[in-house]
Amino acid sequence: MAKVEFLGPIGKEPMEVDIKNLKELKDIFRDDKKIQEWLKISAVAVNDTLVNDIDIKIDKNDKISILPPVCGG
Amino acid sequence: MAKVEFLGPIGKEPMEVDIKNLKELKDIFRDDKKIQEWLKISAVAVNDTLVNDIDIKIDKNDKISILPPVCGG
Amino acid sequence: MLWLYNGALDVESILSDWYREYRDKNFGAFINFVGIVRKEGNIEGLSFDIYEPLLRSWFEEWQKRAKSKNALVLMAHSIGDVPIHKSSYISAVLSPKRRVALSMIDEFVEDFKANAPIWKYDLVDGKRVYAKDRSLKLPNSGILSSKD
Amino acid sequence: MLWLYNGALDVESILSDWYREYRDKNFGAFINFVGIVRKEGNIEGLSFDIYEPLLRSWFEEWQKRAKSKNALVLMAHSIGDVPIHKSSYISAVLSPKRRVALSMIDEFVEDFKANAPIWKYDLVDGKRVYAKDRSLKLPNSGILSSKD
Repeated sequence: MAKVEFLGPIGKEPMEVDIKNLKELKDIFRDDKKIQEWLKISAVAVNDTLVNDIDIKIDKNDKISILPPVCGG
Repeated sequence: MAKVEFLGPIGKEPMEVDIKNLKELKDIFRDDKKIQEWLKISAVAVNDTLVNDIDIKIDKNDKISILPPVCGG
Repeated sequence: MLWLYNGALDVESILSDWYREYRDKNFGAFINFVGIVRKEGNIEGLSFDIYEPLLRSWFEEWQKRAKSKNALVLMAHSIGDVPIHKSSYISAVLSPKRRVALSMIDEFVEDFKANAPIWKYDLVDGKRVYAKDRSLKLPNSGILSSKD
Repeated sequence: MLWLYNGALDVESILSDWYREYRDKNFGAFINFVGIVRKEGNIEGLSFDIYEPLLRSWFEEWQKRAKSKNALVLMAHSIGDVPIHKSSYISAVLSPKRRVALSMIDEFVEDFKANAPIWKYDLVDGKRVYAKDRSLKLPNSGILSSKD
Protein backbone atom coordinates (compact mmCIF):
# COMPACT_ATOMS: atom_id res chain seq x y z
CA MET A 1 0.00 0.00 0.00
CA ALA A 2 1.24 3.50 -0.84
CA LYS A 3 1.25 6.00 1.99
CA VAL A 4 -0.34 9.44 1.80
CA GLU A 5 0.77 12.11 4.28
CA PHE A 6 -0.83 15.51 4.79
CA LEU A 7 1.74 18.13 5.70
CA GLY A 8 1.72 21.31 7.75
CA PRO A 9 -1.65 22.76 8.72
CA ILE A 10 -3.87 20.15 7.02
CA GLY A 11 -4.04 18.18 10.24
CA LYS A 12 -5.20 14.89 8.76
CA GLU A 13 -3.73 11.53 9.78
CA PRO A 14 -1.65 9.66 7.16
CA MET A 15 -3.52 7.00 5.22
CA GLU A 16 -2.64 3.95 3.14
CA VAL A 17 -4.07 3.55 -0.33
CA ASP A 18 -4.04 0.83 -2.97
CA ILE A 19 -3.63 2.79 -6.21
CA LYS A 20 -1.77 2.44 -9.51
CA ASN A 21 -1.44 6.17 -10.26
CA LEU A 22 -2.23 9.59 -8.81
CA LYS A 23 -5.45 9.82 -10.82
CA GLU A 24 -6.87 7.05 -8.67
CA LEU A 25 -5.96 9.05 -5.57
CA LYS A 26 -7.80 12.03 -7.02
CA ASP A 27 -10.87 9.79 -7.39
CA ILE A 28 -10.59 8.59 -3.77
CA PHE A 29 -10.71 12.23 -2.57
CA ARG A 30 -13.48 13.31 -4.96
CA ASP A 31 -16.26 13.49 -2.40
CA ASP A 32 -14.29 14.62 0.64
CA LYS A 33 -15.28 18.28 0.84
CA LYS A 34 -12.90 19.11 3.63
CA ILE A 35 -9.82 17.71 1.90
CA GLN A 36 -10.90 19.26 -1.42
CA GLU A 37 -10.44 22.71 0.14
CA TRP A 38 -6.80 21.81 0.78
CA LEU A 39 -6.21 19.93 -2.48
CA LYS A 40 -7.08 22.90 -4.64
CA ILE A 41 -4.22 24.89 -3.12
CA SER A 42 -1.78 22.04 -2.42
CA ALA A 43 1.16 20.63 -4.34
CA VAL A 44 1.96 16.93 -4.45
CA ALA A 45 5.27 15.14 -3.96
CA VAL A 46 5.99 11.48 -4.70
CA ASN A 47 8.93 10.14 -2.72
CA ASP A 48 9.93 13.70 -1.85
CA THR A 49 9.95 15.04 -5.38
CA LEU A 50 7.26 17.51 -6.46
CA VAL A 51 5.21 16.20 -9.40
CA ASN A 52 3.12 17.94 -12.06
CA ASP A 53 1.30 15.01 -13.68
CA ILE A 54 -1.48 12.91 -12.18
CA ASP A 55 -0.84 10.07 -14.63
CA ILE A 56 2.39 9.30 -12.78
CA LYS A 57 2.55 5.64 -11.69
CA ILE A 58 2.49 4.79 -8.00
CA ASP A 59 4.19 1.69 -6.57
CA LYS A 60 3.20 -0.02 -3.38
CA ASN A 61 6.02 1.45 -1.28
CA ASP A 62 5.70 5.00 -2.58
CA LYS A 63 5.18 7.96 -0.29
CA ILE A 64 2.80 10.65 -1.49
CA SER A 65 2.91 14.03 0.29
CA ILE A 66 0.29 16.77 0.13
CA LEU A 67 1.88 20.22 0.60
CA PRO A 68 -0.32 23.26 1.30
CA PRO A 69 0.94 26.86 0.69
CA VAL A 70 4.27 27.61 2.33
CA CYS A 71 5.78 30.54 4.19
CA GLY A 72 9.22 30.06 5.67
CA GLY A 73 11.40 32.52 7.53
CA MET B 1 45.07 81.84 2.74
CA ALA B 2 43.04 78.85 1.58
CA LYS B 3 44.45 75.43 2.38
CA VAL B 4 44.97 72.68 -0.21
CA GLU B 5 45.33 69.08 0.97
CA PHE B 6 46.32 66.09 -1.14
CA LEU B 7 44.58 62.93 0.00
CA GLY B 8 45.41 59.23 -0.01
CA PRO B 9 48.31 58.09 -2.17
CA ILE B 10 49.28 61.51 -3.61
CA GLY B 11 51.78 61.97 -0.81
CA LYS B 12 52.23 65.73 -1.17
CA GLU B 13 52.32 68.08 1.83
CA PRO B 14 49.39 70.49 2.28
CA MET B 15 49.93 73.99 0.94
CA GLU B 16 48.44 77.44 1.45
CA VAL B 17 47.32 79.47 -1.53
CA ASP B 18 46.03 82.99 -2.09
CA ILE B 19 43.29 82.51 -4.71
CA LYS B 20 39.83 83.88 -5.48
CA ASN B 21 38.52 80.80 -7.28
CA LEU B 22 39.50 77.25 -8.29
CA LYS B 23 40.54 78.42 -11.75
CA GLU B 24 43.45 80.24 -10.13
CA LEU B 25 44.45 77.01 -8.39
CA LYS B 26 44.42 75.26 -11.74
CA ASP B 27 46.81 77.94 -13.03
CA ILE B 28 49.14 77.45 -10.05
CA PHE B 29 49.42 73.74 -10.84
CA ARG B 30 49.77 74.20 -14.62
CA ASP B 31 53.49 73.49 -14.84
CA ASP B 32 53.79 70.86 -12.08
CA LYS B 33 54.06 67.67 -14.14
CA LYS B 34 53.96 65.37 -11.15
CA ILE B 35 50.76 66.80 -9.69
CA GLN B 36 49.16 66.96 -13.16
CA GLU B 37 49.28 63.15 -13.30
CA TRP B 38 47.13 63.09 -10.17
CA LEU B 39 44.89 66.03 -11.10
CA LYS B 40 43.67 64.40 -14.28
CA ILE B 41 42.20 61.50 -12.27
CA SER B 42 41.30 63.37 -9.06
CA ALA B 43 38.09 64.92 -7.81
CA VAL B 44 38.01 68.17 -5.84
CA ALA B 45 36.16 69.02 -2.64
CA VAL B 46 35.74 72.47 -1.14
CA ASN B 47 35.05 72.38 2.57
CA ASP B 48 34.29 68.66 2.32
CA THR B 49 31.77 68.93 -0.49
CA LEU B 50 32.67 67.60 -3.95
CA VAL B 51 32.49 70.32 -6.60
CA ASN B 52 32.05 70.22 -10.38
CA ASP B 53 32.84 73.82 -11.36
CA ILE B 54 36.21 75.54 -11.33
CA ASP B 55 34.61 78.99 -11.30
CA ILE B 56 33.53 78.39 -7.71
CA LYS B 57 34.70 81.19 -5.39
CA ILE B 58 37.28 80.44 -2.71
CA ASP B 59 37.43 82.35 0.57
CA LYS B 60 40.50 82.71 2.67
CA ASN B 61 39.54 80.07 5.23
CA ASP B 62 38.36 77.49 2.73
CA LYS B 63 39.76 73.98 2.62
CA ILE B 64 40.33 72.42 -0.79
CA SER B 65 40.86 68.65 -1.00
CA ILE B 66 42.26 66.70 -3.94
CA LEU B 67 40.83 63.15 -4.04
CA PRO B 68 42.42 60.49 -6.26
CA PRO B 69 40.51 57.31 -7.32
CA VAL B 70 38.97 55.39 -4.42
CA CYS B 71 38.57 51.75 -3.46
CA GLY B 72 37.04 51.03 -0.08
CA GLY B 73 36.23 47.69 1.49
CA MET C 1 25.17 23.22 5.39
CA LEU C 2 21.58 23.43 6.52
CA TRP C 3 20.85 23.44 10.23
CA LEU C 4 17.43 23.03 11.84
CA TYR C 5 16.88 24.02 15.48
CA ASN C 6 14.01 23.61 17.88
CA GLY C 7 12.84 27.10 18.88
CA ALA C 8 14.54 30.45 18.30
CA LEU C 9 17.97 30.70 16.67
CA ASP C 10 21.00 31.85 18.64
CA VAL C 11 22.00 34.50 16.09
CA GLU C 12 25.27 35.57 17.70
CA SER C 13 26.62 32.05 17.99
CA ILE C 14 25.47 30.95 14.52
CA LEU C 15 27.02 33.98 12.77
CA SER C 16 30.22 33.59 14.79
CA ASP C 17 30.45 29.88 13.99
CA TRP C 18 29.93 30.51 10.29
CA TYR C 19 32.50 33.30 10.21
CA ARG C 20 35.10 31.25 12.10
CA GLU C 21 34.52 28.26 9.83
CA TYR C 22 34.94 30.15 6.56
CA ARG C 23 37.08 33.26 7.17
CA ASP C 24 40.30 31.59 6.03
CA LYS C 25 38.83 29.88 2.94
CA ASN C 26 39.56 32.92 0.74
CA PHE C 27 35.98 34.08 0.30
CA GLY C 28 36.07 37.87 -0.01
CA ALA C 29 32.36 38.38 0.65
CA PHE C 30 30.21 36.89 3.41
CA ILE C 31 26.61 38.10 3.38
CA ASN C 32 24.04 37.13 6.00
CA PHE C 33 20.28 37.55 6.08
CA VAL C 34 18.78 37.37 9.58
CA GLY C 35 14.98 37.18 9.83
CA ILE C 36 13.58 38.47 13.11
CA VAL C 37 10.00 37.87 14.27
CA ARG C 38 8.17 41.20 14.29
CA LYS C 39 5.51 42.33 16.72
CA GLU C 40 2.38 42.72 14.62
CA GLY C 41 -1.16 42.84 15.93
CA ASN C 42 -1.69 40.57 18.91
CA ILE C 43 0.70 37.78 18.00
CA GLU C 44 3.01 36.38 20.67
CA GLY C 45 5.34 34.83 18.14
CA LEU C 46 5.44 32.49 15.17
CA SER C 47 5.61 28.74 14.91
CA PHE C 48 6.94 26.56 12.10
CA ASP C 49 6.51 23.08 10.66
CA ILE C 50 9.14 21.84 8.25
CA TYR C 51 9.08 18.94 5.83
CA GLU C 52 12.73 18.11 6.14
CA PRO C 53 13.35 15.67 3.23
CA LEU C 54 12.07 18.11 0.61
CA LEU C 55 13.75 21.08 2.33
CA ARG C 56 17.08 19.27 2.16
CA SER C 57 16.70 18.41 -1.52
CA TRP C 58 15.65 22.02 -2.30
CA PHE C 59 18.72 23.23 -0.39
CA GLU C 60 21.09 20.80 -2.11
CA GLU C 61 19.98 22.11 -5.51
CA TRP C 62 20.88 25.61 -4.31
CA GLN C 63 24.23 24.41 -3.04
CA LYS C 64 25.02 22.98 -6.49
CA ARG C 65 24.05 26.29 -8.08
CA ALA C 66 26.22 28.19 -5.59
CA LYS C 67 29.20 25.90 -6.12
CA SER C 68 28.97 26.37 -9.88
CA LYS C 69 29.79 30.03 -9.12
CA ASN C 70 32.50 29.15 -6.56
CA ALA C 71 30.11 30.27 -3.83
CA LEU C 72 28.54 28.57 -0.83
CA VAL C 73 25.09 28.89 0.76
CA LEU C 74 24.38 28.36 4.45
CA MET C 75 21.05 28.27 6.22
CA ALA C 76 19.56 27.81 9.67
CA HIS C 77 15.83 27.64 10.45
CA SER C 78 13.65 27.14 13.49
CA ILE C 79 11.16 24.33 14.07
CA GLY C 80 8.31 25.07 16.51
CA ASP C 81 7.71 28.27 18.44
CA VAL C 82 9.77 31.47 18.11
CA PRO C 83 8.80 34.47 20.25
CA ILE C 84 8.66 38.08 19.05
CA HIS C 85 12.05 39.75 18.49
CA LYS C 86 13.87 36.43 18.20
CA SER C 87 15.21 34.99 14.96
CA SER C 88 13.67 32.07 13.08
CA TYR C 89 15.76 32.18 9.91
CA ILE C 90 19.35 32.94 8.94
CA SER C 91 20.89 32.40 5.55
CA ALA C 92 24.26 33.34 4.12
CA VAL C 93 26.25 33.34 0.92
CA LEU C 94 30.04 33.27 0.73
CA SER C 95 31.75 34.05 -2.57
CA PRO C 96 35.22 35.08 -3.76
CA LYS C 97 33.99 38.50 -4.97
CA ARG C 98 31.07 40.62 -3.92
CA ARG C 99 28.78 40.57 -6.99
CA VAL C 100 27.93 36.86 -6.79
CA ALA C 101 27.14 37.04 -3.06
CA LEU C 102 25.07 40.23 -3.36
CA SER C 103 22.93 38.81 -6.16
CA MET C 104 22.68 35.30 -4.77
CA ILE C 105 21.52 36.23 -1.27
CA ASP C 106 18.56 38.04 -2.88
CA GLU C 107 17.68 35.15 -5.22
CA PHE C 108 18.17 32.60 -2.47
CA VAL C 109 15.93 34.36 0.06
CA GLU C 110 13.18 34.97 -2.52
CA ASP C 111 13.28 31.36 -3.72
CA PHE C 112 13.25 30.21 -0.11
CA LYS C 113 10.09 32.24 0.52
CA ALA C 114 8.39 30.79 -2.55
CA ASN C 115 9.53 27.17 -2.44
CA ALA C 116 10.88 25.97 0.89
CA PRO C 117 8.43 23.42 2.40
CA ILE C 118 7.86 25.28 5.64
CA TRP C 119 4.53 26.22 7.20
CA LYS C 120 4.09 29.27 9.36
CA TYR C 121 1.60 29.85 12.17
CA ASP C 122 0.85 32.93 14.23
CA LEU C 123 0.85 32.27 17.96
CA VAL C 124 -2.27 33.90 19.39
CA ASP C 125 -3.47 33.16 22.92
CA GLY C 126 -1.04 30.25 22.97
CA LYS C 127 -2.63 28.70 19.87
CA ARG C 128 -1.24 28.15 16.38
CA VAL C 129 -3.14 29.92 13.59
CA TYR C 130 -1.98 28.96 10.08
CA ALA C 131 -0.70 32.08 8.25
CA LYS C 132 -2.68 31.17 5.15
CA ASP C 133 -2.93 34.72 3.78
CA ARG C 134 0.86 35.15 3.77
CA SER C 135 1.54 31.69 2.34
CA LEU C 136 2.34 30.88 -1.27
CA LYS C 137 1.19 27.93 -3.34
CA LEU C 138 3.97 25.62 -4.49
CA PRO C 139 4.36 24.94 -8.25
CA ASN C 140 1.63 22.75 -9.79
CA SER C 141 -0.63 23.09 -6.79
CA GLY C 142 -4.17 21.82 -7.27
CA ILE C 143 -3.43 18.79 -9.47
CA LEU C 144 -5.32 16.45 -7.14
CA SER C 145 -8.31 18.77 -6.81
CA SER C 146 -11.62 17.77 -8.37
CA LYS C 147 -12.85 21.38 -8.56
CA ASP C 148 -11.87 22.30 -12.10
CA MET D 1 26.14 54.64 12.90
CA LEU D 2 29.51 54.57 11.20
CA TRP D 3 32.45 53.14 13.09
CA LEU D 4 36.10 53.41 12.09
CA TYR D 5 38.70 51.13 13.65
CA ASN D 6 42.48 50.99 13.49
CA GLY D 7 43.41 47.64 11.96
CA ALA D 8 41.23 44.58 11.30
CA LEU D 9 37.58 44.47 12.37
CA ASP D 10 36.41 42.13 15.12
CA VAL D 11 33.60 40.63 13.05
CA GLU D 12 32.03 38.50 15.76
CA SER D 13 31.78 41.30 18.26
CA ILE D 14 30.56 43.90 15.74
CA LEU D 15 27.80 41.65 14.38
CA SER D 16 26.79 40.65 17.90
CA ASP D 17 26.70 44.27 19.06
CA TRP D 18 24.57 45.30 16.09
CA TYR D 19 22.16 42.40 16.55
CA ARG D 20 21.77 43.04 20.29
CA GLU D 21 21.23 46.75 19.70
CA TYR D 22 18.48 46.36 17.08
CA ARG D 23 16.79 42.98 17.57
CA ASP D 24 13.93 44.41 19.64
CA LYS D 25 13.32 47.48 17.43
CA ASN D 26 10.86 45.54 15.25
CA PHE D 27 13.02 45.27 12.17
CA GLY D 28 12.13 41.98 10.47
CA ALA D 29 15.24 41.85 8.28
CA PHE D 30 18.87 42.37 9.27
CA ILE D 31 21.30 41.91 6.39
CA ASN D 32 25.01 42.31 6.79
CA PHE D 33 27.88 42.30 4.33
CA VAL D 34 31.31 41.26 5.63
CA GLY D 35 34.31 41.96 3.40
CA ILE D 36 37.29 39.69 4.06
CA VAL D 37 40.80 40.34 2.73
CA ARG D 38 41.64 37.62 0.18
CA LYS D 39 45.01 36.06 -0.44
CA GLU D 40 45.91 37.10 -3.98
CA GLY D 41 49.37 37.04 -5.50
CA ASN D 42 52.06 37.93 -3.00
CA ILE D 43 50.15 40.41 -0.87
CA GLU D 44 50.39 40.19 2.92
CA GLY D 45 47.28 42.24 3.43
CA LEU D 46 45.64 45.53 2.55
CA SER D 47 45.96 48.98 4.04
CA PHE D 48 43.49 51.87 4.01
CA ASP D 49 43.45 55.65 4.23
CA ILE D 50 40.13 57.34 4.92
CA TYR D 51 39.07 60.94 4.51
CA GLU D 52 36.70 60.96 7.42
CA PRO D 53 34.75 64.25 6.97
CA LEU D 54 33.60 63.34 3.46
CA LEU D 55 32.99 59.69 4.41
CA ARG D 56 30.70 60.85 7.21
CA SER D 57 28.72 63.18 4.96
CA TRP D 58 28.42 60.45 2.30
CA PHE D 59 27.18 58.07 5.02
CA GLU D 60 24.70 60.58 6.44
CA GLU D 61 23.11 60.97 3.01
CA TRP D 62 22.64 57.20 2.92
CA GLN D 63 21.18 57.21 6.40
CA LYS D 64 18.57 59.77 5.29
CA ARG D 65 17.72 57.64 2.28
CA ALA D 66 17.42 54.55 4.50
CA LYS D 67 15.25 56.33 7.05
CA SER D 68 12.89 57.50 4.29
CA LYS D 69 12.17 53.76 3.81
CA ASN D 70 11.97 53.06 7.55
CA ALA D 71 15.33 51.33 7.29
CA LEU D 72 18.72 51.86 8.91
CA VAL D 73 22.27 51.49 7.55
CA LEU D 74 25.28 50.55 9.68
CA MET D 75 28.91 50.46 8.68
CA ALA D 76 32.33 49.69 10.11
CA HIS D 77 35.65 50.13 8.27
CA SER D 78 39.32 49.68 9.00
CA ILE D 79 42.00 52.36 8.91
CA GLY D 80 45.59 51.17 8.32
CA ASP D 81 46.76 47.60 7.86
CA VAL D 82 44.50 44.54 7.66
CA PRO D 83 46.12 41.12 7.17
CA ILE D 84 44.87 38.41 4.82
CA HIS D 85 41.71 36.57 6.00
CA LYS D 86 40.71 39.37 8.35
CA SER D 87 37.84 41.77 7.73
CA SER D 88 38.25 45.41 6.72
CA TYR D 89 34.61 46.29 6.01
CA ILE D 90 31.19 45.43 7.40
CA SER D 91 27.93 47.05 6.46
CA ALA D 92 24.34 46.24 7.32
CA VAL D 93 20.78 47.24 6.57
CA LEU D 94 17.85 46.77 8.93
CA SER D 95 14.31 47.15 7.60
CA PRO D 96 10.81 46.15 8.67
CA LYS D 97 10.37 43.79 5.69
CA ARG D 98 12.90 41.93 3.59
CA ARG D 99 12.60 43.62 0.17
CA VAL D 100 13.97 47.00 1.27
CA ALA D 101 16.93 45.43 3.06
CA LEU D 102 17.77 43.03 0.21
CA SER D 103 17.78 45.80 -2.38
CA MET D 104 19.45 48.42 -0.20
CA ILE D 105 22.43 46.32 0.90
CA ASP D 106 23.28 45.84 -2.78
CA GLU D 107 22.89 49.53 -3.67
CA PHE D 108 24.72 50.62 -0.53
CA VAL D 109 27.74 48.36 -1.10
CA GLU D 110 28.02 49.33 -4.78
CA ASP D 111 27.74 53.04 -4.00
CA PHE D 112 30.30 52.60 -1.22
CA LYS D 113 32.73 51.02 -3.71
CA ALA D 114 32.24 53.88 -6.19
CA ASN D 115 32.03 56.88 -3.89
CA ALA D 116 33.39 56.37 -0.38
CA PRO D 117 36.60 58.45 0.05
CA ILE D 118 38.84 55.52 0.97
CA TRP D 119 42.18 54.60 -0.56
CA LYS D 120 43.41 51.03 -0.72
CA TYR D 121 46.98 49.78 -0.77
CA ASP D 122 48.37 46.28 -1.19
CA LEU D 123 50.90 45.34 1.47
CA VAL D 124 53.88 43.79 -0.32
CA ASP D 125 57.20 43.20 1.49
CA GLY D 126 55.88 45.39 4.28
CA LYS D 127 55.31 48.33 1.92
CA ARG D 128 52.09 50.03 0.80
CA VAL D 129 51.42 49.92 -2.94
CA TYR D 130 48.44 52.03 -4.06
CA ALA D 131 45.80 49.78 -5.68
CA LYS D 132 45.40 52.18 -8.58
CA ASP D 133 44.12 49.60 -11.08
CA ARG D 134 41.23 48.61 -8.80
CA SER D 135 40.35 52.20 -7.85
CA LEU D 136 37.54 54.27 -9.31
CA LYS D 137 37.54 57.96 -10.16
CA LEU D 138 35.10 60.06 -8.16
CA PRO D 139 32.49 62.15 -10.02
CA ASN D 140 33.87 65.19 -11.88
CA SER D 141 37.45 64.03 -11.57
CA GLY D 142 39.96 65.98 -13.61
CA ILE D 143 38.47 69.48 -13.29
CA LEU D 144 41.77 70.92 -12.04
CA SER D 145 43.85 69.20 -14.72
CA SER D 146 45.48 71.31 -17.43
CA LYS D 147 45.73 68.39 -19.86
CA ASP D 148 42.54 68.90 -21.89
